[in-house]
Amino acid sequence: MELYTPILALALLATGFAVFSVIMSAVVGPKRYNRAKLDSYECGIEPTPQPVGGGRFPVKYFITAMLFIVFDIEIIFLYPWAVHFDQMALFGLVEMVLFIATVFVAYAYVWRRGGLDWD
Amino acid sequence: MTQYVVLSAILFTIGCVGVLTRRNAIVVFMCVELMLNACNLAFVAFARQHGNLDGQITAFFVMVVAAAEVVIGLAIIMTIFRTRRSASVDDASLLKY
Amino acid sequence: MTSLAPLAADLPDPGLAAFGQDPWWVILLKAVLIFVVLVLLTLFNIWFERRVVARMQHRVGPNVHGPFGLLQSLADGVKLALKEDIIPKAADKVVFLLAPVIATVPAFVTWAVIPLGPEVNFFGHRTPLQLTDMPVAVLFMLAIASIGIYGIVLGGWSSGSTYSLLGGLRSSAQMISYEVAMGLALVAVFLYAGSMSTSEIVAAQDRLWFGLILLPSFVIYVISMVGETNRAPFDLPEAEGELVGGFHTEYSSLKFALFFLAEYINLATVSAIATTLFLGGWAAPWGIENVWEGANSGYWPLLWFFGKVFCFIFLFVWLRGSLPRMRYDQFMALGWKVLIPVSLAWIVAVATIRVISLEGNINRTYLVAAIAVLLVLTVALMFVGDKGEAVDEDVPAAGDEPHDAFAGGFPVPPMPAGGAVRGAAAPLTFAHTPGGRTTVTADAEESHE
Amino acid sequence: MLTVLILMPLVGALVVAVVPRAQVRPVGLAFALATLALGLLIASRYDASAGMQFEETHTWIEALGVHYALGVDGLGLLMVLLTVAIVPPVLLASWKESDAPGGRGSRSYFAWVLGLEATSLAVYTATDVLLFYIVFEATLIPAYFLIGGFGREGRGRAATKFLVYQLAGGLILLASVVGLYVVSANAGNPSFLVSDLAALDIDETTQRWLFVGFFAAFAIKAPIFPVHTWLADTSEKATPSTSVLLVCVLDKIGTFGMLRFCLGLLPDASQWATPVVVVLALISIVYGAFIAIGQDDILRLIGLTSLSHFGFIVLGIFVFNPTGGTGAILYMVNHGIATALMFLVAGFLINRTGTTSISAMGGVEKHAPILAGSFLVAGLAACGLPGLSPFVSEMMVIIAAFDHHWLVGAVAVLAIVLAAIYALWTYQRTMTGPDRAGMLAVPDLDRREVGIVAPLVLALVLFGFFPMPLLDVINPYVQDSLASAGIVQEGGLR
Amino acid sequence: MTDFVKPTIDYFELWPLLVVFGVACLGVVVEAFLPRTVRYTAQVVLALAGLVLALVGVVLVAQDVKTYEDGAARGVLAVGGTIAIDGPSLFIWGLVLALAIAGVLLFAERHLDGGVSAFAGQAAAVPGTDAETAAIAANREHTEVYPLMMFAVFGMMLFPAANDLLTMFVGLEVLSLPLYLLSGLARRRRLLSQEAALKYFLLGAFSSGFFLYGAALIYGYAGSMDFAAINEAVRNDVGSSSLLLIGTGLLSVGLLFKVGAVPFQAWTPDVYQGAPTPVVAFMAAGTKVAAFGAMLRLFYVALGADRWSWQPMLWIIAILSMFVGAVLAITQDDIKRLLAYSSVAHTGFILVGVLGLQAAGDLAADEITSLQAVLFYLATYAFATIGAFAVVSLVRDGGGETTALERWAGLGKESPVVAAVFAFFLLALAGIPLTAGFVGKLAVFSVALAAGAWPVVVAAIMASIIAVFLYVRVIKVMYFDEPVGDGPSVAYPSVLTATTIAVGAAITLVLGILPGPVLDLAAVAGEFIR
Repeated sequence: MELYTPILALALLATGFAVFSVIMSAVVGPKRYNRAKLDSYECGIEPTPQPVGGGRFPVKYFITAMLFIVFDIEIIFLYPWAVHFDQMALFGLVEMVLFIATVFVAYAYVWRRGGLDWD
Repeated sequence: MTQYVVLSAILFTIGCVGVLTRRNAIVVFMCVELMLNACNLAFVAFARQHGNLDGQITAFFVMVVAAAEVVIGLAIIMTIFRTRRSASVDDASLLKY
Repeated sequence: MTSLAPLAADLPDPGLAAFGQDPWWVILLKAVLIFVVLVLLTLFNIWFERRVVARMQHRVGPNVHGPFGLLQSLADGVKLALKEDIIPKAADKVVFLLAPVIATVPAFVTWAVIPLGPEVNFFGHRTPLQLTDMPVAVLFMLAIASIGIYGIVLGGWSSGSTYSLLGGLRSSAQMISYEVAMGLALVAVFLYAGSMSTSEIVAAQDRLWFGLILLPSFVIYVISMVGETNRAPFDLPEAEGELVGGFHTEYSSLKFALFFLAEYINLATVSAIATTLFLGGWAAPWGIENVWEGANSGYWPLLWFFGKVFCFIFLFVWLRGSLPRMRYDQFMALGWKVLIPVSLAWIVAVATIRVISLEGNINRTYLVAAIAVLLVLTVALMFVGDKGEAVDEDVPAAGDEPHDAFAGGFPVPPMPAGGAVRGAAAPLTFAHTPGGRTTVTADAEESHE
Repeated sequence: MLTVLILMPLVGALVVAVVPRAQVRPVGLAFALATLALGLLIASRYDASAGMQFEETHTWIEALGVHYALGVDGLGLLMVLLTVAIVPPVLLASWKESDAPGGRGSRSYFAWVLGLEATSLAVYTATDVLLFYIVFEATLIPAYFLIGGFGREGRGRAATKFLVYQLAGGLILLASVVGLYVVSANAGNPSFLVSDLAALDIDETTQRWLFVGFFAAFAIKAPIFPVHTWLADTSEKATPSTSVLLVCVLDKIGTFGMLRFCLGLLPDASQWATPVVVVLALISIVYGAFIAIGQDDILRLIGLTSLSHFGFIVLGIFVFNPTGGTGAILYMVNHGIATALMFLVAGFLINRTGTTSISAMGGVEKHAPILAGSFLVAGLAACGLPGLSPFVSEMMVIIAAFDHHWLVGAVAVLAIVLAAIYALWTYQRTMTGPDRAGMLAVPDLDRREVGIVAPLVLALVLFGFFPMPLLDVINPYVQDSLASAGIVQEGGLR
Repeated sequence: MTDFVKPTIDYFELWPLLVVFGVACLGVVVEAFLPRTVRYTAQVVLALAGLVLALVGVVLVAQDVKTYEDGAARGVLAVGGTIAIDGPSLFIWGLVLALAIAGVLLFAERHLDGGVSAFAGQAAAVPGTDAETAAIAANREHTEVYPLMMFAVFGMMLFPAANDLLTMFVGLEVLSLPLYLLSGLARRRRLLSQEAALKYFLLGAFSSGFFLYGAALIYGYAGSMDFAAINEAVRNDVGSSSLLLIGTGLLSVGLLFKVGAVPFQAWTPDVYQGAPTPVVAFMAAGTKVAAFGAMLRLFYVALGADRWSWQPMLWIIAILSMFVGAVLAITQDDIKRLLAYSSVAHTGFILVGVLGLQAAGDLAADEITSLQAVLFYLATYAFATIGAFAVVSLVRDGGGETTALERWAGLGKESPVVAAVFAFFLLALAGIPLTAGFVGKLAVFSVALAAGAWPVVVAAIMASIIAVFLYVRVIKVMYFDEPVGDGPSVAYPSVLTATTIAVGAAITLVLGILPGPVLDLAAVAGEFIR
């Protein structure tokens, strides 16, 4: 646990600073009310009314997020494997090649089906 | 260690209650993920208690599974959402519940 | 199960004996120092960037405030603090306020595990020049860095503005895409270092820098670190022509400054990680140690460390000064279609080499099998690459849809004749401008359905 | 031998299903007659004093100790004979398409009847409990299609009711069968063979539970009050020929099972349950006769009289003396013949009048004396007139009932009075009196119909005066079974 | 730092598993690289070849397995003890593979809908939009269903063979996830199908959360995920028994959900009704087999010593499942929902068999064991179910497949053969003698009675009686009710569906008349490796 307390210290410091800044900007800055100023920016035209969060957005982002998750998971397994690779040697290599090949199959599928194309 | 287990139990219960009471499919789904993460916490805590690493390894696998679930779950929810423009579980009620 | 157990890092790691021994005041002092250094570094970096870019563009750059205009950044900061703090009425207030904090804190925290130097005498206390270290330090860095992405997404989401939302989404998509490549690039390092602790990785490079023996990894890392930090030529989320200011369009005053700060700290962070993992960290470049015994002791390593970091920062500035911005699809294609497969293949290659060097007399059948699989993989890779374009052949046959699985998911602008152009293949086609491609906006979709 | 006996009608059913339409009926009848011949052959070779005969045993499912085991003893033989004898008249009676209103033609009817014959024969000859159970259930499938496919409006519902009752009974039976198996397994020799099971020493509680299961199942089958309700509906909606098969062949499985399994395997529990069973039997006797009197539907009426008769049979079985046992078995045969006659004649009557309502009939006697005469014979047989065969068996049961307890006997006698009322009153209402509207042109029985009725009437009279051949077969069986049940006795009625 | 011990993998014994997985991956590659026109053929051939190869592998492995150490079981512990390849595993593998072959045949059926399969042309296209019209016009179809199914098969094989909780969990998910997707891919009535997928997914994920937490608690109790170690811990009564108890309960929730036992049956009717019929056919049969395999292993191997605490729970659940399933089935007017509730009831019956666990010493020499009975029941149930659903896919009216019960009236006249076959399957499900269902019921009742669970058996008998009514009702509708409107029509299937139905019926019949060989096989399969 001792290894982690310093991180807590730094995190507290940073949080304090950030929160302080956010509050300061509200306190220090001038306040001149202007209705147009509070509208969201749309190059000067009347902004289209939208729900918070902007409503819906392209499916593409979901797909990217999902692909990311899949590969991130792969990385989860690669790290411990890499760290202890020297002990496993050949066995580790063979097994991991099988693993990577499996992931690669999915990857090839996604690629070919246009999952990696952004348009 | 007990605190961790208790915490995981609380998280698990929150997730569980969330699944049962919420009506938005995505929220329900997030509650399920919360349950899985509560499990992870329990696994890691028990791993520490027993001094072996089985629990930690399990946590890895659980993450994988959770990720796969996310991918499939979001795909299903999105399809429904696009068809019906709503993610409420109640709206999806062609089938008798 | 039990036999798999050694796969995970064993606790506690004997290599980390030096850590976790500090009294509270040392910890506090080190933390404050890191904090201060980072803030100063940011101020310096902003100035540095402006000056260097100015030179490249045959301008002078800031030169009024302080010597060489060094205080320009500070002045900017103070000015920002005095600006009006605007919260758009369409915003989700709580998240809107929280987002800059979420973006900033991880940026600082990452530095906790970066080794700045060896053990030194720190006000009479013997301690490493590093806040802390742990067996999974690199993983920790990656994890914390990912939290920063939340800040950006939430900032964009909560602003209630189309530009912000799309900017936020874009930057998060970009960051996570390149995070994969980055993560894969690191695997080779762990393979050689046998540890994920930063200090041990530095120690493992005492003979040879990983940047040299693992050159492909290094290159991939450098490319993806640029993408990860949203910097030119990958600064698409802030592409003024398309998205105004990206996710922070609606932010003003110090909240904007916090995002700015986070971005520049991240710049320094990825440089520091690159230094640590590939360029021997705080160790002096080889040759110097032979000439000068004390180069790697005391506070001198700070010099080498920051020297290397500044090399990277210069690289960043250089890139910004010389390269045009990439188109979004090209950029994503680079990440997903080039960096990732190359990293995977490289990992397998490194592992194979490692096995061969470990087991001098290796069982031949296994080796042959492994190489065969490897070959198949490579061939498959080339096959995929070749056929990437071939998907287009499907298009006319498939009817009026550009490609099968995903395109039907949402309305897209009409395609130019001859089908979609994909991949990095045709950069000079101006048939459709980058601006035209990004009209896939929320309201556009709404009107289509 | 027995396998051939079972296969004969089964093959017949299959053949009937494929031969050209014109040949369906002759071929079906030929198979039925061949089966009859085979049955008579077996009877002629049967040695009345030798217990189980014509045995065949093959291992079937080794893991469960199930055997394909057949054999006949006195009881089985009589039932086999009854079955093979009744099927040809039934087929003859269904010769015309119009005999099966709403049906899909002779082909399926003949096929199902032969199928039912085959499975019933298997039931009467099975000596493995599980095999018994399987064919017991198998009889339901042809029966279901016979009821549901042919007959009057509402037959589908009746068929479903029938099937559900029967399957419910079957499943209860299954529980007991499995229970027996488990007992045998606990004793170290998991088996379903009756001979193995009879040798078991089952403790009292288990015996009682198993008995309850067996008895409930067979009571539904027989049927006995209060699980008789399917019988009235079924006999009302089905064609008379189907009802003959149901009541005269199929339902005998219930009483057959009581004899073979309740008494044969669980004698102690049977004695333990006697009071309850006797009361139920008496209720059935009186209640069946009583509500029969009030019926307007002639088929329903006949169905309900059977309830009364089954009460007699069960009473005979459970009073535990040789006279009662013999009487009960004899009753099974006689009731089969008499009721078959009654149903068939009623069927002919319905065909002619186009109604089943008693109140819509009348004055048939004048136009169709043979029909009326045979109906009278059947009716008198039902109320036990001396000289007709049911009299013998009914007397034996009543004597045994008086032996058991005077009150039981008295109630049984009461039933005879009631039977006389319903038989004669029905006759009076349908056959005598003035013509009803539309009753003018009732033609008499034609030659085919006389050919069906005559043997049955003959059998009634013959066995009424000369029951010895039957008793010769029955007595050794009753002696054996009561002896093995450990009931002290003083010699049977000879 | 502990030394790394290389685990034994036993590739030969894993062969069937690897083949299925390899074929699934190959299927994905086919999807990626072959042109659209040949994908269908390639996928079907590949899947069938892979399954047959795996089945051959199972047979070869089965002939080769040796006695494990000196116990009663035969087999090996592969992959460092995480996968137990013993007799029951092999039996279930064979069964699952046979079902999968039937499943592929049903999936591949294109004859019924006029040249297209039962799956959506493009699942991503919103129903009623141009995208969908275009997809229909282009005759698209998702050939991904085959790899998905193969992954599900892989999960179904891994699940019952898992010898530790983690592997079991992974198997559970690998089996479930593709099925969630497959459920949402119906070509017709997409909304219903998608909704089914959503419900299945949400509830499935929910229950797997329970399973996992249960696994965590058991791990906390025993300090190991390994079944043998858990058994050891239970035997020696280490740790807090409340952890064990709650853990067992939560694990059961997960498993009982998968088999669709009351009170976790809510998903069954919805999913069965909404999902494409071929998927339902495969899933209803396969999932149940796999999940019961896993349940048996978990309860017998890991928690066998603690059976006094889980048996009462299973008693209640078995009784509830049988009754709720049977009673609710009666109230249904949709044939698929009806079959769904009937499957709930069957879950109860199989649980009756699971309850028949006895210590080895209590059994007579050649008495049937609980394991044997359950395995046999699973085989009979699986083939009857897959056949019944295959028949359901044949019956049509103007709007495609019709599942409303009243629309089935008059089927006996329209197509006597189809009606007869369906009636036969129903009778098998009802457990009428001379069908496989009867022998199955007989077997499970025998073992439960032998183990002294007579109240459950009595309840089971009562539930069977209710269930009989239910099946007879359908038969009555088919044969004796007057058709509504034009009445149903029967689409003539290609050889694929016809084969499945014929094989299903044949197996149901043969197992009803001559169950000996399969019962013996289940007996030879012997015991779990403990």
